[in-house]
Amino acid sequence: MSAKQAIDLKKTAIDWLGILPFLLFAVMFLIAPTLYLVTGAFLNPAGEFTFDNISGLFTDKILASYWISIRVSLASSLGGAFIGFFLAWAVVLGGLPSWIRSSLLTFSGVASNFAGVPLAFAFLATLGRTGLVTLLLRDWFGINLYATGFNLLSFIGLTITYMYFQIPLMVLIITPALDGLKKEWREAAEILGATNTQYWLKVALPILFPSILGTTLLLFANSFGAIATAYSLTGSTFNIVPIQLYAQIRGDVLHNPNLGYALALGMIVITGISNLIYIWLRMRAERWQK
Amino acid sequence: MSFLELAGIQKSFGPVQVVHDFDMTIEKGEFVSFLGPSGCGKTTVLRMIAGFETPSGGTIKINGKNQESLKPNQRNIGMVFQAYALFPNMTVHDNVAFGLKIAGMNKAAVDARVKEMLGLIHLGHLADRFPYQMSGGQQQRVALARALAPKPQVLLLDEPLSALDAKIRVSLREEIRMIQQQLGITTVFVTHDQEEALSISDRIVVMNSGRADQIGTPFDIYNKPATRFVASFVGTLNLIEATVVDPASNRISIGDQAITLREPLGPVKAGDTVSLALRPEAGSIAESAKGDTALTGQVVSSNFLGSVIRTRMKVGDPVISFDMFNAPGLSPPAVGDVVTLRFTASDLLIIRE
Amino acid sequence: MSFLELAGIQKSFGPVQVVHDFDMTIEKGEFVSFLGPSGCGKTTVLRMIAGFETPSGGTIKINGKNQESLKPNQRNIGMVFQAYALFPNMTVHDNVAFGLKIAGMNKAAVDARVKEMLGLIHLGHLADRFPYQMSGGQQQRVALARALAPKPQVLLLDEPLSALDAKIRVSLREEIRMIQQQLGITTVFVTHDQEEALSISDRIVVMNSGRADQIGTPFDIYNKPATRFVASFVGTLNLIEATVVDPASNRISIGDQAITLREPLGPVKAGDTVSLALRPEAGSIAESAKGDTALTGQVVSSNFLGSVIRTRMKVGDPVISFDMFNAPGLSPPAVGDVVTLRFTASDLLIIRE
Amino acid sequence: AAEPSAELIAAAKAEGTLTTIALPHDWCGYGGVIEGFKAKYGLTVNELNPDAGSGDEIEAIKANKDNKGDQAPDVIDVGLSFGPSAKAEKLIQPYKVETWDTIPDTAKDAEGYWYGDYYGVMSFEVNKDIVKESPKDWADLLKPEYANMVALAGDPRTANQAISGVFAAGLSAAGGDVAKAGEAGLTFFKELNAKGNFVPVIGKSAPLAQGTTPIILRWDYNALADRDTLAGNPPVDVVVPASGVVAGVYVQAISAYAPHPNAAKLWMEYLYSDEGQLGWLKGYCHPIRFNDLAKNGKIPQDLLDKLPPAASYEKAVFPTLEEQEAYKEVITKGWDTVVGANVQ
Amino acid sequence: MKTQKIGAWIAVLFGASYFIIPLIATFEFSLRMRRGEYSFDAYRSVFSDVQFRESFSYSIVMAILTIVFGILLVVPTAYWVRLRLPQMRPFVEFITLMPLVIPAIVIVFGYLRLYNSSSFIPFTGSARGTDLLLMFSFMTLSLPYMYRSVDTAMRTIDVATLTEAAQSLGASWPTIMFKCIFPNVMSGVLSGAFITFAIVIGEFTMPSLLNRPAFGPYLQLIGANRAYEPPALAIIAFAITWASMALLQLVSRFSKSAPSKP
Ligand SMILES: Nc1ncnc2c1ncn2[C@@H]1O[C@H](COP(=O)(O)OP(=O)(O)OP(=O)(O)O)[C@@H](O)[C@H]1O
Ligand SMILES: Nc1ncnc2c1ncn2[C@@H]1O[C@H](COP(=O)(O)OP(=O)(O)OP(=O)(O)O)[C@@H](O)[C@H]1O
Ligand SMILES: NCCCCNCCCN
Ligand SMILES: [Mg+2]
Ligand SMILES: [Mg+2]
Repeated sequence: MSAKQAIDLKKTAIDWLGILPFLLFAVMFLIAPTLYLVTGAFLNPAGEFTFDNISGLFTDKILASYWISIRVSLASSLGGAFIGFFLAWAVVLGGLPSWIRSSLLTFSGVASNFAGVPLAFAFLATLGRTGLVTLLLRDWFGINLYATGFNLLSFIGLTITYMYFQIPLMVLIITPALDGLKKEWREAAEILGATNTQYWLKVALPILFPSILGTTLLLFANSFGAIATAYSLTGSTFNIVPIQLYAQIRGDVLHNPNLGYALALGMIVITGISNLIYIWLRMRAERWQK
Repeated sequence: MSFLELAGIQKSFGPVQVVHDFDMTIEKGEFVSFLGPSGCGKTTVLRMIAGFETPSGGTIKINGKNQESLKPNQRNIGMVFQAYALFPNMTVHDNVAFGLKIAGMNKAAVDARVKEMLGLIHLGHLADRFPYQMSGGQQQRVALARALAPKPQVLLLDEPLSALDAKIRVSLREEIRMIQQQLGITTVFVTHDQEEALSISDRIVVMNSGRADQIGTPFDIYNKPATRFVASFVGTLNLIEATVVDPASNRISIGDQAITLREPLGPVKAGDTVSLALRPEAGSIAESAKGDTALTGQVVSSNFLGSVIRTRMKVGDPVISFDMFNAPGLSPPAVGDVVTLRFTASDLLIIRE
Repeated sequence: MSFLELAGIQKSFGPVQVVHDFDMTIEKGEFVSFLGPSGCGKTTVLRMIAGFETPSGGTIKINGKNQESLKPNQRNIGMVFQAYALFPNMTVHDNVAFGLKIAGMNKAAVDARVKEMLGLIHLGHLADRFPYQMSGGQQQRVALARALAPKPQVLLLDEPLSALDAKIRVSLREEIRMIQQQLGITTVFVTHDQEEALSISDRIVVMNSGRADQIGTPFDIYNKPATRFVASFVGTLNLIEATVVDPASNRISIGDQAITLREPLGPVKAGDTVSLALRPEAGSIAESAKGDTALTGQVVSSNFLGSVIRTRMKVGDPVISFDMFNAPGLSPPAVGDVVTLRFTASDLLIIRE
Repeated sequence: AAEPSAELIAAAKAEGTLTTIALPHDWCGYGGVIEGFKAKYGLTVNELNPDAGSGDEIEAIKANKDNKGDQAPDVIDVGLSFGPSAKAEKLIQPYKVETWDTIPDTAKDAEGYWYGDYYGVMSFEVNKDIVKESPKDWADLLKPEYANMVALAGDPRTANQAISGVFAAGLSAAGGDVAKAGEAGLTFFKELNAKGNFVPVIGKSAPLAQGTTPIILRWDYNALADRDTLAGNPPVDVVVPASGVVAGVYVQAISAYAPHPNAAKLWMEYLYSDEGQLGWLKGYCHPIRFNDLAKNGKIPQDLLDKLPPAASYEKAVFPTLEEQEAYKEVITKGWDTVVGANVQ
Repeated sequence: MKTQKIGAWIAVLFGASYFIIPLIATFEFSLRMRRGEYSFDAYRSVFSDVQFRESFSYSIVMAILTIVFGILLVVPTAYWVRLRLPQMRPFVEFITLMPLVIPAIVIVFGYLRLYNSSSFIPFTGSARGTDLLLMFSFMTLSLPYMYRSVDTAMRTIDVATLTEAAQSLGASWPTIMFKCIFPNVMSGVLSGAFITFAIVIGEFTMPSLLNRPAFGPYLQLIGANRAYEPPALAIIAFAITWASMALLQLVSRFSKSAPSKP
């Protein structure tokens, strides 16, 4: 090995040394602890190897709960992404006073992690059957919200509630991307005859697509793993995976932690797949980037 | 009636007025440059023509039609930006096709026109590249093709060359001028590079703090600057303070050397100071000072610029630069040499203000 | 022993070799420019000197000391980048003080030196500004002061002017040269602007595809280009294909007009083609073609560039450009005119390759 | 009753700390019980997650097998069925308290691995501001006047308390036939849900007061404690239904990996002493030695007066472990198709 | 232009009502502790609870520590990945996504098995050690947000050139990191810090299973057993978190090191 090669090698080693702390951290506090889960998914309560837990996932009930989870996560991530995008658009490009932007951003920091019991209660107190808005609608406008088929304790209700933290998360993450849209792109499109809509459809949205996609994935994972809110809100009825999982790990009744681990493994796999889809979509969408 | 008319244009941003009473008419097919230092309002005027800014006063007419109520996307104007502003998500082809598709042209016609445009800028072979895969000069040519594709009435270019390398700047500006003449398109070109403006324009507007100081052909702007600002901004200039010796005979002295001017000095008396301008390229070195239009001085520095050698000599207090063409056989004046610069009396302009 | 020695420098990125066998020595206090087109390896060589890239072969010595084992922060080299690279979070003062504080200088000494440096670049009054509050030219001057403050052994500048406006570019390059001479600091300057390189360098290295095509003074580079590449890259050049008429008497013909060259033609025979180079500024227009070193042709275009008027005339097939100084009284040749260009026979260089 | 041995006390004091888990202070008077234990023996009590469920308690033992830190529980208090399963998994260790003999045989592991600690009956906790006429029996809950009102205290797929609620409703509907009660419970809730009376929110204090869940099916001791806490805002009625009275038994055990085994044993001694038993009773729980204490006249009259009428308890059904397994199976498997399925 | 502004206002007003009305409803209920009239009794009750004060200050201290160490971990990593290992970005991004989907309870059980009192690294052997472990767990939970916001901020500066400029002036790695990179990604660091702060204040599972007296478990406990205090607590936590962020932003605005760009 020549001296030059040695220098190159040393350089490579130093390159890797730079993210060693991170890798070490990830292994110690994220990956290694999770390995228990992965192995646990293949063990029975007596500690023997088995595929029972994995095959246990493929029962109607559990498949149904994955399906509901995916739907809720999709709905709340798409809804959150959509509305969050509009809000971010409003404060970045809408020509509003700058204090609105900074208030919204700090607010989003708090609200993006407002979850669990307090959030569930807030929505019960707002849109529940005796909630503030429900009663106001009834007393002031004579509208019986629940007669319209609305129910907070339902798919739509849960989605609305989840969006309370999904929207702010979208706002926080997509704002910098919107900041990155160049004024010249809009003007170039406009002077070429494009209307506002054409500009957004043909230029701005395609450019933002990778960021929007990435954030939506984050939102998806965010609600896919969320439990506390759903549990507090519709604990006894809503069959999402994290609730199933907690039931197996924590429940007074069901209690089969190994099946719980298999459920968690399934969640990681689904997130992994959605990540792969994301990477694939992003590669397609980013052909025009370095 | 001119093709593009700007009459009494005003523009204020909040309390600050950045364009004052700007009048100008541009004929069909003319190439006009706005030349001026940074912040003088060039971009602002251009953007008002494009419709991105609303004038605070005055009217803009294209082909006789008042543009006031028209949005940018209704004006049929082509525009090229300093930072190219190509759509990064589209190939070269799609960028050029953008305006055509918007106009509802059918696919075959679009493809034909794009091909024609890319031929015009010699980039037919790169139609499938994305902007990031091309050099700045190439990107700017695509931006030009994109602006020209929908056959706009007017082409606006806002410092299209200033992000480019020296060599590419020169070749691209020639290309732009050629294409403009070929298509006969009315063009407004913004720059702060005087050589650029001089070399490609039919007429130049020299702007200073939101006002048009002078409007004229490159030759007039260079040789008959209307104001001190124009004189000093356009080209390199010796500004020399001279002392009036005899107003009647137009005689002045520069560092004790007396010279008789062609132009009358105006209402001055002996001993007054007048400002004179002399272009470095105006004179040439002579063996001796024959006649009165010559100055003798000592060489302070001599700078090889390639085709030109710029020498600075001290004539009393004033330091005067002059240029001579480089020639392989020629040895440039050395520092300390005493040389005589001869020129025509009419080369010395009196700057009045 | 030279101050900065590059011997047999090689650099490959993966399989691609971008610098080949680069040799050069730079004396203490010398100002050397690397001139060449984009991608030719100028930055790469500079970065190897600075220690940001490791050469794949060859040695770099500064003041006799091999730099191989030294990291960038141990080399005591000053560097100025194209994009200024000021620390956005620090004021002008703090930017300039950065290297001094790192060197462990005490506060009083730091302040004194920063003051001195800001004086040098005439920005003493802006010490408390942040970079974003200043123009590009000002920022680049701060970057220069920052690089110079720790008294580096060598100053490296990578296209420090290319992001700036035409006018500022010229004034700042003169300032850089003045400061460099004042401090006597050994300097390597990268540019692709030939006028820039010619005007401020002691010596120029013209690079082409990772190789040094020619190393020499600006005068030599311009007037005695070693290769066709150097000749065409540096300055504007007419490249003319001529037909050998009589090798013995060095007689050739350009578009049917015969000319006798000074230089021997070498091993050619009548009817062969030779390439000749002629600078546009070499000739001048004459009333008639006296003697044999003149060419007559028809004017194709005439372009006013300010101080210079560039005319292109057709001499048979070849088109030849020539420059004349502008003068207010002078009317440039009109298209269609027939003119005669006279020059010295030695102005015509034979390009051999 | 007999006192713990001096050696045990000394050994426990040497350990200094007892780690408990899942003991909410207003659950069965645990707040007072813990205070009493601390006062009597001077040990520190380290309370882990008071809000945990039985499964959490078991998992906490497993997760902390090698951990002697503050995270490892010494003792657990879990639903009846967890006793035998924890024993099978070797997560608990045997110990017989001094009062062992006075604990009914039906409520203890013969080897002393676990033994029942207290019980209560399933009741209706009613917000009187919203519900003018309290329901008296399970069948009443189906009346239209209780639309959007009835909630369980947990998820019947996971929470013992909630599953007992379903079972109790079924027991009433099945006329007391334990074997059919599971199915009947599901049917009952299907109807409750179809009528729009069922609110699928976990019932607890805040939604009760706020009005989302004005009727909660809970252990009577929880309902009573909550009534006291709310102190009339809103007024709360606790009703033991006329039929389908189901008792739920929790069991106490010592972790096999207890970092403080002696403190744990001392804790057991305290709980099963007269003082400890009365502590639970103060929290409206019937301690497992209730009959023994009553027989010996050890229960102060004012405590007895606060309890729901003894008559309600006479009808109480104590499902056996086997019965529990059976109805749990039916209810947990069937719940989604009965109620969960239409909430989507 | 005009319609756009109207649209923006509509979006913001809609967003504001969606976000604020549930808080108002919560607030309204928290005022009903005294029968028949509105009062701040619930707040009085909360503030007079020692456990509230203790758990809240514990969580605030933990939040600050988590932010500091999180920054120390994430900023250099994001920097290095951009500078030297761009090909590693998808990998690092995936890792930072994991905490969103791996249930906290799974992670914390893993901790208890790996770092228990009889393991090689007995974090749980002492209270301080457990605090440390808890802090690492918070860092894990905030990783997805912290990494993204810092990485986004880094995109806006020319990391490579600034680094080389500093190096040529003799700067060592720590100097480059702390003097030249950090101050220039402050905006991203701040928004990451905000989210981290909110996460730490609200997190229940980790501190509960590691048995540390944090605010999350306290909130959960009160929520289970009280009617009026939980909404009061929610409002208080929301307000304090928001106020802390505003404070943080104010502090950073007035510190000379991070000028706001025009
Ligand atoms: N939107 C705006 N709001 C406020 N002031 C503005 C705005 N746009 C431009 N200005 C100011 O108007 C003046 C003219 O700006 P303009 O961009 O037209 O100058 P310019 O001649 O194009 O300069 P440059 O050569 O730097 O591009 C400047 O002082 C600028 O600061
Ligand atoms: N890190 C790298 N990896 C691979 N190739 C590189 C790298 N850096 C430079 N190159 C290649 O090496 C060649 C020389 O690059 P260099 O930057 O030295 O050119 P340059 O002369 O400075 O050009 P310019 O005038 O555009 O700055 C180019 O072809 C470039 O693409
Ligand atoms: N140890 C008491 C029984 C465990 C059940 N706790 C339920 C808490 C309510 N979430
Ligand atoms: Mg401009
Ligand atoms: Mg370069």
